[in-house]
Amino acid sequence: LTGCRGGGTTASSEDKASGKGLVIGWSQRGISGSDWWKTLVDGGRSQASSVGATVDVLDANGDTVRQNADIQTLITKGVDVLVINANDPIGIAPSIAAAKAAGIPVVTVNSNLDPSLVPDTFCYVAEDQGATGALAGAVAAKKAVEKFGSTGEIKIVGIGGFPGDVLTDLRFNGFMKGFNSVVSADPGITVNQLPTKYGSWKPDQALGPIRDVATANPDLKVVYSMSDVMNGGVVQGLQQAGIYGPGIILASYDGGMVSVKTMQDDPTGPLQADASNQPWDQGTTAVKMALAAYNKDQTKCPDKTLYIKTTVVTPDNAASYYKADDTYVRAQDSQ
Amino acid sequence: MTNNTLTGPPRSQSPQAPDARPATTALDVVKHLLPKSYLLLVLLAIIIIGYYVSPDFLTARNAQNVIAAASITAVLAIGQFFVILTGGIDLSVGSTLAMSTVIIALTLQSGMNAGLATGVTLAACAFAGLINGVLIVWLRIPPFIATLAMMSAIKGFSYIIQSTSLIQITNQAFINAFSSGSWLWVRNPVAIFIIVAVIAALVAKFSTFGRSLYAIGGNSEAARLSGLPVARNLLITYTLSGFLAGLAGLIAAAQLQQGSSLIGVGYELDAIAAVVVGGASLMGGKGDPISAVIGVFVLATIINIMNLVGISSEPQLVIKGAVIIIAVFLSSAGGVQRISGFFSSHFGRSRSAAAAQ
Amino acid sequence: MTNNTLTGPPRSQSPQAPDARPATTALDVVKHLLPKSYLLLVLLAIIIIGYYVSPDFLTARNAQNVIAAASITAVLAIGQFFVILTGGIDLSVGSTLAMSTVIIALTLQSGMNAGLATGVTLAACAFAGLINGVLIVWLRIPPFIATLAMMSAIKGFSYIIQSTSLIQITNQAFINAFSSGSWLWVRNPVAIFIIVAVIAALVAKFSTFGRSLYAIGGNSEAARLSGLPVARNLLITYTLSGFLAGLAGLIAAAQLQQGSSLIGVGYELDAIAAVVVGGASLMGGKGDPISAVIGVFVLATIINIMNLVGISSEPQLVIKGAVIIIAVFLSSAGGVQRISGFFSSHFGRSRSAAAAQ
Amino acid sequence: MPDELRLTGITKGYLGVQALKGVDLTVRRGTIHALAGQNGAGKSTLIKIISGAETPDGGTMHLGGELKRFREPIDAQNAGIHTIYQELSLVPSLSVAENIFLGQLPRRGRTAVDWSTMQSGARAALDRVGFDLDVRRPVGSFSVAEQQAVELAKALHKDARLLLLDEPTSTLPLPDVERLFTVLRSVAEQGVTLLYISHRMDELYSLCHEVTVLRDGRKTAEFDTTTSTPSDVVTAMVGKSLQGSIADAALRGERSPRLGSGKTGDVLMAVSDLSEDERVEGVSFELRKGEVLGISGLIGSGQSELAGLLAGARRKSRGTIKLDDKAMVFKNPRDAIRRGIGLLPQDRKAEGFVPDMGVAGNITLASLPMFSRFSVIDSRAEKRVATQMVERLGMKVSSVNQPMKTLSGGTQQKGILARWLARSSRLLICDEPTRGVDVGAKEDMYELIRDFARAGGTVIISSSEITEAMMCDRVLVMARGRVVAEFEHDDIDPQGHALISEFA
Ligand SMILES: Nc1ncnc2c1ncn2[C@@H]1O[C@H](COP(=O)(O)OP(=O)(O)OP(=O)(O)O)[C@@H](O)[C@H]1O
Ligand SMILES: Nc1ncnc2c1ncn2[C@@H]1O[C@H](COP(=O)(O)OP(=O)(O)OP(=O)(O)O)[C@@H](O)[C@H]1O
Ligand SMILES: [Mg+2]
Ligand SMILES: [Mg+2]
Repeated sequence: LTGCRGGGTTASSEDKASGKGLVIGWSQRGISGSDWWKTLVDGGRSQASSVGATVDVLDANGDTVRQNADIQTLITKGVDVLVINANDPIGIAPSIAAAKAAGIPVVTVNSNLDPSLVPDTFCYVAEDQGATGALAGAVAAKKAVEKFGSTGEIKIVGIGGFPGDVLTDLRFNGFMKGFNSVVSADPGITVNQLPTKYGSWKPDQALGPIRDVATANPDLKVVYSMSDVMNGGVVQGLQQAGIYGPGIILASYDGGMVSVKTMQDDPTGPLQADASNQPWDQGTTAVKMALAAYNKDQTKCPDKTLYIKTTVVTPDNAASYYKADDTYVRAQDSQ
Repeated sequence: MTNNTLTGPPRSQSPQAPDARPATTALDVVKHLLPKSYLLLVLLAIIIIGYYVSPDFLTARNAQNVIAAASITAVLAIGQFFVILTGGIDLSVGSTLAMSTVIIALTLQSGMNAGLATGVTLAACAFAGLINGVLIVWLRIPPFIATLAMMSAIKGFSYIIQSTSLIQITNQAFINAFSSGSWLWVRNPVAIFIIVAVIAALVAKFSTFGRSLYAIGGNSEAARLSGLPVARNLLITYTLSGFLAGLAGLIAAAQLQQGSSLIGVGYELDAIAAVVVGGASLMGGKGDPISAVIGVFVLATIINIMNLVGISSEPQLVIKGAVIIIAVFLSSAGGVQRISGFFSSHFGRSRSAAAAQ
Repeated sequence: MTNNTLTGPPRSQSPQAPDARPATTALDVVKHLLPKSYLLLVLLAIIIIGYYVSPDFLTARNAQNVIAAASITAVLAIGQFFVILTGGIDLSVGSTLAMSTVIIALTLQSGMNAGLATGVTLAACAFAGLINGVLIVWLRIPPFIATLAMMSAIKGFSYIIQSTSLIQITNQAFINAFSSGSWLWVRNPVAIFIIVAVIAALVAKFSTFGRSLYAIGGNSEAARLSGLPVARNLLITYTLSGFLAGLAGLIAAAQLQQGSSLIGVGYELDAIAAVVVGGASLMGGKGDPISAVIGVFVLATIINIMNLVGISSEPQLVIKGAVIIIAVFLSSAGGVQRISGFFSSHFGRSRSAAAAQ
Repeated sequence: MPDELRLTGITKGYLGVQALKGVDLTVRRGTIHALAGQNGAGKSTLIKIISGAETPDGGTMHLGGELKRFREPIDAQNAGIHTIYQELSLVPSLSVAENIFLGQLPRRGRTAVDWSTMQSGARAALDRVGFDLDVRRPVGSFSVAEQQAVELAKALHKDARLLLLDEPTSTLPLPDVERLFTVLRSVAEQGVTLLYISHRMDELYSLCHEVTVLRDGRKTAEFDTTTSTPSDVVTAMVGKSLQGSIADAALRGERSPRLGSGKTGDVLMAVSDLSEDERVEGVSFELRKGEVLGISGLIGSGQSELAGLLAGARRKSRGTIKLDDKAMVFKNPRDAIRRGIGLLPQDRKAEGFVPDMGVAGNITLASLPMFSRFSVIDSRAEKRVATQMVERLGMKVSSVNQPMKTLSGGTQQKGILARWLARSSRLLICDEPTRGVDVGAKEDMYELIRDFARAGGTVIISSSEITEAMMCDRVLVMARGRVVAEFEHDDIDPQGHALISEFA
């Protein structure tokens, strides 16, 4: 994947206003090994090529210090617009300031920035993590009530990335909000929320903690994996603890096609909900916003935040979302 | 000048008759393979603590799970043991493990049969290990740096060949062979690591290759001057470490039913810590593979207990650090002797002081 | 046998007349501090390549950015250099750096003034380093294992004190001092690392402490028998490494305007690689801090160039591994001599073969 | 004269070894006092205790009448005790000047090293021991002999009241030994007390006033050198009379018996124009089967390098080695070992044995294929052969599994010899075979070499000891990397002047 070299000297600004020859600098917090991020970037690239723009992607590999250097590099290369998938909300403050000083508009995607930095950006494109989590939570709660009845205790454990990581907090709190909003209708149900486990967003790291928490809590009812990436380890952990099966409800986040397929093939299996955050759509939208930013057309993103529409995939609707060639669920209308 | 042919001097040494009893009955073999007892005592103490603090700990299921999960690290640690025995270190095994999962997933996906795919994967991982060896032996890059660079390069390579993130493994023959199947009531991954451990122990103790590794780690110049093929054996050792990392990767891939470059991060450090907890010296020439495996179980059991009693993951990191320190202090840093020495000298001194009054 | 009272034959040694000129004019100081030239040549070669492959590379902005970004690793590498000089290693600096960002963020959040908060943070990090030293000197845990355990423990501790997700830093005085401010056209982080590097170079070359570290790394038993305070100096060295990791953490915290335990993963390996690329030996007793800093820039510049020309991150990992191997081969593994030796012997042989015809 | 040093009841145990079992020692001020004893008698341990490098388990030490307890070497140095340890304690990468002042580098201000003071001080210190080296060069770039001189300068430049010297001459060329003795005598005349260890009886009797003998961690005798003979000392060391033995004859100044006798007409090895960069230059000779060939020369003259080249341990830059009339290229020791060549390296500890491995393992190290089938070691055969070797060579071991590092120097040396006997080597290359080996073990080594030659083996002895060279059938004398002379055994005068005059 070679990006495009050089600044926007080849195209006239009229061309660029339509997207032709526009150079978009894209700073990713990570790509290697993640389909999600790859799909995000691919969405961006595809949208860009459809309007004649190019995307120059740098990968910070999960290191904010390096991401700052990357953004500086993109500014040095003279890109027309920046799309930033920030590694953390405030760490890239110096880069936002540098972009502002260089007169380069900034679109952020997938991960939000601190409110203090938002005024210096054009638009934030993402799913609403809380709301998306809530979608999964609500479905999981419904299925739980169906399965376990409207009385008794429901033990829930969530597994996220790292202690003190924003994403984990947003996705988990959203999930619990959705979950509680459903079960609150049944006063006979008490929700017992176990301390959150962390799997570094990796399948192998998720296995041990889930296995052990399930061993110590054989009456576990709902497991919420905050990323599809960890599901391999989560499933294996539950299997090893001997509680994987009809007695458990598994909810997940991301909308990965593997999970969709699982629900389609085994509609009564543990996996009952997967909140989809549509990386492809986030990527295409980000590039659309980048073009708008170049044209200083704030009407395209009036609130500086554009939440893409997200959905939750369940065994009931899995068939309609399943596309063998995709890796993540896309918005139905964009297909 | 004539030769002064004097009678030889009476030998000043009176050789104590060395024990000539043959040392190779089956019982002796087993005795030889068993590690120094107190590391086992440490493990036993941990198990007893686990029994008291968590009712779920000493259940058959949990024990099986801990052993099965530890089998990955144990296989890695055995490879690492041989490397450390020569005085080297292999930081690339975590990346090699990840590469192994990716290669097996890709080859299975392409429709290759499980046996062939396994062979291809192990060969590729052994080859990565061989590159480590070549860098160390021929380019004379220090092992730490050579394998650190390879850690990065192998990771990059497996990202490249992976191309998408998660490649599912659906081949049941493979999953059965390396994860879910069992053999005489022993789960396959456990059987694999037991076989590897026993072979390793026999190789270390009774083979010329193992003997020469002890010599290379103990004094590589003496080994060279004694005509041992130092370069060749180092190449074999790093190749073996890559091979075993590949084998560990197969177990991991079968367990997670996927190939992914994301896994295996930091496993090399766990393996190294286990080997040193098992009494080996990072300077080389000391230790045995069975102790390294016990080292793996010491660390794995403690984390399992902490998870079972619900200690949250932040203090777990602190406790893990402390356990490594204590275990290494007691094993390779000679802490047992020093503590007993301290007490006896303290006790002795106070006794003599009392006597002086 | 009789006493060999023989007249001494003329000595076989032909002493080279020692230069009696005192070596401490200002120019000599500078000359002493400059590293062996060819590492600089490697850097220069990389810069020239960069110039040709990317028009953006040799711009003032890019140069400034590379230097500012490298300043964190450079400060870490200087601390790591001293540890490696003694023959040790410090794997805990990445975690210490993260802890530093958390502590400074917490203290500033609590309303402490920037100066005091800085002092508290650095003291805490130095204390973490001191614990490393105590484990190594008093408990005789090998440095690799002691700092590996501390890497885990410090990480756990900083998760615990962080308690929430990241903590924002808004104190402008602090951000100014460690990141955005500048001093005589030099950005503050750059100024900090230059000052640290110069002091380190002076200490290594001209102070009794620095020389004693060379002695400890070169032959620690000889150092002890010569009456050097080996234990004390090792304690100081690990404390210093912790302190400098804390300082690097302050720069990182000011740059990222936050405290977070997630920062700094793997930085220790970058620092170690840079130190060895800079010609130091992991066996100790060799190298100098300025070369370690140049090692940092060799690696940072290559990554910058790869980014500028748009190489994607997967092959970058492979290239990074290859660059480390090549750089270490050329610097500490004596590759320059071996290559030139190979060519001269080859050339010599072919010449003599020609002459024989 | 008053007592300068008085030790009473010193004990010291290591893991499994009681090195000192209650030693009393009194040294009078201004005298040169010798410590003698077999390998492993505890001499070095005693020195380490006096110098603060080890703490005793029991006993007391008085210096100048005052009770002292040292915890670290620096405490002893502050009390005026300076030491030359048996193992070189220099830092190879640091300059000569820094090594001489290590521990108390002269300062300018609070922390800065005062280089000019240090360098001139170092030159003065070297001058005192009669050397003139570039004090700014790293110590590691000098020869072993020059390094030993630096070690001497390091101990002698300080104002000492007590000097401890543990085998300082074992790696020093003869002329330098004489120069050292002159310095030591003048130091003693200035009132400094010296405690001196050597395995060379002639040195003890030419330098020292009194000799204390240790055996198995105990003091067994004390002699005045004016009223005793080396035989008395050795008898006390060994614990029985040597009357009529080779060692006794050697001590009485008789020439040691010739080592070789089986010399035949067949040429085993023919070397021509052998060179290695500047270290060995154009060496040519023929070696006959059964011959014992000496390569003599001062330390640093290149004999060790030549030995290494012949054994494949080093790479030649030029020349040919023919074995049984076939040209050989030894890329590594393995190639040479395959052809039946075995090397006893000069630095036993660094190159000779694997310290943590047992005696049996060290003995079979070069012949593992013979003790294994399909790569599986036949422990029984290994143990049997090791036991035979231990008995045949008279090695003092508790079991064949005893770690090699716990053995005395002489026993270690025999173990390495046993390695080549087990390998059935036909050419044994011995580099300083008796360096640091006690009198009894030394004669044992000669006897073993003699046996080897008698049984048809061929031997090359590379040595800087005149007496050793004089025992060979033929001696090549080396200087500055070249062979400068060649002597037949019978052409050498009893004192070896013929050899020494060629050393320059
Ligand atoms: N650090 C140690 N650990 C274990 N044993 C030791 C140690 N140092 C010495 N010993 C043992 O103590 C005994 C006395 O050793 P020491 O070095 O004092 O003998 P020595 O008289 O100096 O011998 P040599 O003439 O060979 O130098 C020996 O048996 C030796 O193996
Ligand atoms: N590795 C080396 N690098 C540079 N110079 C060396 C090296 N080894 C030996 N020399 C030089 O070669 C010469 C011969 O040294 P060396 O001490 O090895 O001789 P030797 O005959 O083995 O004497 P000895 O009997 O010390 O042990 C010395 O001048 C020494 O400085
Ligand atoms: Mg001794
Ligand atoms: Mg020699």
